[in-house]
Amino acid sequence: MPVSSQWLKRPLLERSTQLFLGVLFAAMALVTLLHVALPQGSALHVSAYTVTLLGKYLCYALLAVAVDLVWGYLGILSLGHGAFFALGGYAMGMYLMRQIGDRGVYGNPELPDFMVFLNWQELPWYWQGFDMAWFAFLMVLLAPGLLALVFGFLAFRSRVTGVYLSIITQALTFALMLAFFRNEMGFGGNNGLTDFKDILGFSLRSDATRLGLFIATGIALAIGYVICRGIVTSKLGRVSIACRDAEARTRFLGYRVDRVQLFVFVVSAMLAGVAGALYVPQVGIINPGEFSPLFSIEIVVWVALGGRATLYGAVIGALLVNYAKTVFTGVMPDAWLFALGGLFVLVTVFLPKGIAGLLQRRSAPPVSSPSQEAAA
Amino acid sequence: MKFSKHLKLGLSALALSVSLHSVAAEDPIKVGILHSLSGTMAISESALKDTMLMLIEQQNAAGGVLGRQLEAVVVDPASDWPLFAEKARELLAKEKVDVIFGNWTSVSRKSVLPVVEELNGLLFYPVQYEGEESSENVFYTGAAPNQQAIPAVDYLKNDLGVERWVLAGTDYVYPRTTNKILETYLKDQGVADADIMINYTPFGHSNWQAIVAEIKKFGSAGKKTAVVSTINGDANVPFYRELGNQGLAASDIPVVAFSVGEQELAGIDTAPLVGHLAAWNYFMSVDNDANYDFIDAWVKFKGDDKAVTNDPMEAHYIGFNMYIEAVKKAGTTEVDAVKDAIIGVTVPNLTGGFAAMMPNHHITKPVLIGEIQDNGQFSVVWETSSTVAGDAWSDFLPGSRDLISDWRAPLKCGNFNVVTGKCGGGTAEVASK
Amino acid sequence: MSVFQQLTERDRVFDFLAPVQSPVDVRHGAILYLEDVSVSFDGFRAINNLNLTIDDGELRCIIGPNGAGKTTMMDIITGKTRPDTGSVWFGSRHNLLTLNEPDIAALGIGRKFQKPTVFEALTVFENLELAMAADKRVLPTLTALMTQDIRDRIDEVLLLTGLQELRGALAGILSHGQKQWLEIGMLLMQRPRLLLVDEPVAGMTEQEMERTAELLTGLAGKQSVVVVEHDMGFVRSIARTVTVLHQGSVLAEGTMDQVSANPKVIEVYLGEGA
Amino acid sequence: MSILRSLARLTFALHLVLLSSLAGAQVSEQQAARLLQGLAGASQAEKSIIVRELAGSGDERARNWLEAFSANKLSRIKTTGQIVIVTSNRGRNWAIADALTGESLGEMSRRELEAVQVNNTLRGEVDDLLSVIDLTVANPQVRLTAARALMGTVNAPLAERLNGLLADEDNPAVREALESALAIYRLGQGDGAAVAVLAGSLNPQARAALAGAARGDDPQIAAAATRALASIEQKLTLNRAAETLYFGLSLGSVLVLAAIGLAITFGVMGVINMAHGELMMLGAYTTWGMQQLLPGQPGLALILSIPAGFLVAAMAGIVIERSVIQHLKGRPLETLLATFGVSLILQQLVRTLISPLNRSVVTPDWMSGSIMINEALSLTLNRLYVIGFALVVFAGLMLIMRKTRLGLEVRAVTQNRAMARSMGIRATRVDILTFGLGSGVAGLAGVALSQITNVGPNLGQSYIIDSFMVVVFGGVGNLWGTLLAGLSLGTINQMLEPWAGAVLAKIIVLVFIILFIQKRPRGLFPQKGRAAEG
Repeated sequence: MPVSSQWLKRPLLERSTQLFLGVLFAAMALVTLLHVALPQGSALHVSAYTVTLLGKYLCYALLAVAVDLVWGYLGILSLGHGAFFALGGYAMGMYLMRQIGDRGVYGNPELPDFMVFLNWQELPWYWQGFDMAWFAFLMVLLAPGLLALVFGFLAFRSRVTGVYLSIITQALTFALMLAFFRNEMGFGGNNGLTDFKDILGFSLRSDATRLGLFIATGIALAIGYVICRGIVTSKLGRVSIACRDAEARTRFLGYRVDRVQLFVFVVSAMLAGVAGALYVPQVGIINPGEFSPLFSIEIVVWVALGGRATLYGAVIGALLVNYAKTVFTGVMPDAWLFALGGLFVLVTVFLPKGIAGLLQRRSAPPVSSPSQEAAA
Repeated sequence: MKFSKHLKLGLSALALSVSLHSVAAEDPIKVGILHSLSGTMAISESALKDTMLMLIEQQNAAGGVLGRQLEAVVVDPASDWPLFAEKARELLAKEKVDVIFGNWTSVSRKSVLPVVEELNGLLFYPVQYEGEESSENVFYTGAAPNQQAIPAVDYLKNDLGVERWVLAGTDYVYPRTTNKILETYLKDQGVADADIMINYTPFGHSNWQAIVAEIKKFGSAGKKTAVVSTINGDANVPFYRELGNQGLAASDIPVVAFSVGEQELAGIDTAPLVGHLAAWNYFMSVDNDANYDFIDAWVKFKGDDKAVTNDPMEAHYIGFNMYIEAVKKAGTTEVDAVKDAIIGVTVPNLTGGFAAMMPNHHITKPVLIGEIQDNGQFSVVWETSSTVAGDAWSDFLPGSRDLISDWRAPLKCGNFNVVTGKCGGGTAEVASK
Repeated sequence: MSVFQQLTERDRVFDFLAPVQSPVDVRHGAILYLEDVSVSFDGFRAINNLNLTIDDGELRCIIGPNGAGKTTMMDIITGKTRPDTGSVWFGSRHNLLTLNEPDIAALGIGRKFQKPTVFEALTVFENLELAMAADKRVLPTLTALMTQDIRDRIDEVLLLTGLQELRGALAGILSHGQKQWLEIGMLLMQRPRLLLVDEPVAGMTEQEMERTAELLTGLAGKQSVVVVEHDMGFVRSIARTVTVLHQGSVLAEGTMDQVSANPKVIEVYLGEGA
Repeated sequence: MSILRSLARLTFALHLVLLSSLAGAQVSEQQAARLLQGLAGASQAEKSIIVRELAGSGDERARNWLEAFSANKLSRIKTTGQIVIVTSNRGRNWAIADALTGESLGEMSRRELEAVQVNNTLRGEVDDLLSVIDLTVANPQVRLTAARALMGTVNAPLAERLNGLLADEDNPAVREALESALAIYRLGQGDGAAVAVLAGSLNPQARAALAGAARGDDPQIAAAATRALASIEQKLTLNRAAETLYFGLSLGSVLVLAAIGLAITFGVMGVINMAHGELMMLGAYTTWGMQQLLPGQPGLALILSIPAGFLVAAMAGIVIERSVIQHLKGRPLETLLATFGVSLILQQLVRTLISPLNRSVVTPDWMSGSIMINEALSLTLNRLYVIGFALVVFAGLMLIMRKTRLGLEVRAVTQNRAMARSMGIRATRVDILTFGLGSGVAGLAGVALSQITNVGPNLGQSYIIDSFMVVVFGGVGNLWGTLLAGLSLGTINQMLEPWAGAVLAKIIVLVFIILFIQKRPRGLFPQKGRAAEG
């Protein structure tokens, strides 16, 4: 049957989305203006440093939206989304590495520096093609997508849900972290990929490129938000919620729960990948640290703080927590972990609906645990 | 005051950037300190932060430099590699610091490198590392492989008559590179493949039984065997414990470590380590008045009688003094002037000798081999007759054999390829393929 | 069942009562066979050589003390539990043991749970929408549109279940009885060939019960209905044939009067029960 | 090169040893002083002569001097040149005593002292000398170790002396050791008969000697040696298999210890406690604390910290349960997040209150070293104790769960909370106790871990994922499953490690578990039936 795109147009017609996009674009415009129009000295000038910082926050926001899609609406608490984020990042990183060409310290046009001094003879097969932007950008979607597809297929088919799923997603990202730390993997081991020169021909050192990346990230966030919103406002979104709250019941209505979960999971993974891809050129490095379980679980708390199953809540959460992190690590380093830890506890115990819950009266759908209802 | 500055910093991050910096002549010289104060690396790095604060305090007490006081700007990259780049940018772009002392791990340096080069800053890097780098904006006051690994191996070969080698390391780039270099070096010396065993373990590896058993087996082939350990931090305690328990005494199979210093020993039961070796360019136990004075000052500064000093701290001591000298010489803190002035600057180190800044931005260091003692100190058993100049590009790696670094005019190149005569590496090894 | 077919049926009044075009082969009169079905959990035999046949269009009541295996039987029919032995056939073509829940549901077996389970985070309207017979694959679901005739059909069911006032309310806030009705409504939206109804009137008022009875009897004939119920009054009011389960197998079968006269039944069931 | 030189000296020196010890002569004070002074200034070569003179002097203080020398405790006062023995080298001022008279000279700053340099080569020579002396003492155990120590270091003059000792040696073990020590020497001299003595010996030195002979130029000897080696190799492979199994079990037992507490809180209560690792950490820190309270008695401290660790962790666990978990009943995922927050707080707490640095926990003597099954296979003691400990803890838990009222109530509450309540079981009380129990066991695990790995703020993190894997793999709510899972995973890991390497082995095991969960979502021993479905 013809795939109508109505589901994508739908969110554009609802006020909440319009409001979100409005605020987002207004903020981006303001930053751009303050950065470009005002002179260095001026009190209101936004430095390139700040622009990049905000760009990073926006990447995290997109990542948070992706997590909220599966956790909030599908009830799948993924503690491994950092893995998809990182895979997207590595795909981009590999492209940027190839762009360095013979400007590396060894001037080897083929091999990245870390391969040269660990005397690799030629480029491993899985590095082929990453010199082409289109291929790399495709991989940004496919690498996380495929992992999510295979993993999800196995997991959902055999009805691994609730805490079991959370735990094995954590194991997944942990295993990947160990794997990427290995230098034989050919991804630069602990040092990861870094010292990027330029992207699509634009030097990563020019403020213009930075601004461009910031804007690109903002747009990606907007698109990602609309896609997610489109899904959750479609009938599929309602089915997802049905799966979340009463998986078995949904099956008896004739829905292939595993397929639904798989579809949404893969979409979410791809969004995470995109976030990672935009993150890397802005922070200038990708290394296995991004796979660490701690990071993945931190993402979840952004969402929890912002408010599950609202999408915009995820964005708020991501921005707030990361801004707090920037401030805290500056002001009182030791306090940061206390603050973060406290946040986990307080939010889950006293603020189950997060900030969004405070904002809106007719709040997000009550969240009940899938694992309980798994086969009610 | 400090708080409000940081608060401002934080606010500025919230899109409303407020940058109120107009550097006047009499402003203090700003020294950025980029060491993790939280997270996994805080253990090692926070001590370096304090070292810098102490040195700055002393310098100011001595009237500063060029009649200007020094002001420390401390940030916390929280052991998070991308955050290092971000904080470095903050220091250079926002705080407008004149120089940065910082970083411990290679990956953090790699992540900072592009930022420092882009914003033309100065970075002093105090930790022994794998080499293979020479940036115009970075000064490497820690040991390059030829200032630590290779002399250590020479000592084992010549003085202990070691013929069989175990290269054990944590699986990251420093051990990988060091072992690659040592492997080539040993083979050049006519060591057979069969007499070299290489083993890598993950970070914080705690279950050493199988590997130690392997080493034991490898060591019972009738030739004197030694372990060259590039095992990192936490993994060491269980490693040495297992050695002890499986009855491998230092007299049978000595272990020479490149990452175990006084700081690490402070945290462990030294009993199983006694007699094993470590190679550094400085030991707290070095019998020398400059060193004793430094230790006294440090103990006083920390207000802790048990406070220990270690090699990277000496590196900062040297680096800081070199910077001061260079500023005096240049008569300004202007980066390019200092960069030119500092090459050739010579300052005393803490082991009774002198350290000179080489054109490749590495320094000259003596190499010391110490034996671990039950009090967590090292007793020096061997040292190089003269100081060794750091070699940015190892002669034992095919990729870098032909590279040299010289930041003086006219060459001004960090990776000049002597074969192709091109700066920027050239493509010698590609041609050779 | 595609959107197109739904359009062709717009003229029908009460089209939820219309027989469903389903591939089920009922030429031999029976729509559901269970033969020698047994299943045990950790040694406890929940179902023990159960033989049961439901005729097409029949309304069958199943009674039995707790632990007689009523719910387990439903689990087996709907594919949630796999029996250790025996065979289960839907019509004479479909072996249910080879199918999973969604497929079985798609074949036209609808189930109402003992504990009413509706999607509490969704509105009554949305609950019915999800239940409606439609193409339930992922992409079609994603791109599905809310058309007027879908609204009409949902309204019909709302009317019938007396929930039209609550159409916009979250199902979570409904009373127990209302949830029961909503779930029945969802069954109707599914238009199954065979309805398995587990304790439909628990927590209902008298008149709600009557309306349920009315509805179920109305369904019978066009669709087959299997009702599991404790409330003897209710069973008596609707039952034509009653099956008594005991310890996982059929103890007696017949009209309510025959059954309640049966000494064995009196002993094991009525004897202990009322 | 230098080896040969020192060997030559050894010969010469040992003559001194023989003569003097036969004469049993005493050295005059001046002579001793002269030797010690000489030692301070000397080059390595000269040092090795002097230590032999000291050893040869037969002076009863000689042993003391030599030991101080090889322990790096022999020092010279820069100003006076007086030779002293450092009795305590902690801190910045060291306590010293005169080397000759042994009288204490109080404390002295390190600036004033110049250590008499020693290194492994000298230390080796000193040890040999001491062993030779030891060969004459009464205690056969000492003689045995001495004899073993001499394997591979024997040379002509020492050989004569050993032959002499061998003649009047009655202890069979010591005899055997001496014989093979001599055989190694003779084989080195090209005596083919020695092969027969060494054949079948598992001693590494003996094997080394045979290997040497096999490479040698005399064909018969080479052939004989090769045969001997082959037979030894066969024995070895068996031993190695046993060894791997042992390693597997010991790793497994660690996993079991780490996971068993989780099996209770997660399996029985369905509570995901991400702070489990930090509870272990608390246990480990308790051990450290105990050792601080009882300096000098690490053994006693360790024993005491078993109950202490349990209590501390249990208390902490109960606090967590009351303050956080009870508010999240039936919301396992939220529990997961909250407890993760708790784990972060606990870590940082330790960093701020105690130190970000690792703490050093001393291993008591009776736990260090290993018991020798044969010369090729020896079981490390600390691991052996851990295995035993794990089994005891497991048995204990089994008893509690099966035999006690609490166990009964716990199982009741697990199966049907409401029903249990209505039967008058105070469910909340059961929750508290269960969680306390699980946490306490985590504390016990921590105590054990303190003997194996670092005691530091990160201790918990490195085990939490593994423990969850074990519980899930074994089947939630099934203690036997946990035991089996832990041991088998440990063994698999150790079997993979030799050919896959540590990193890959860990990855493979993780992936294996992930796939396994797909196949059997409820682990090795799933709970069946409707109850489990719910």
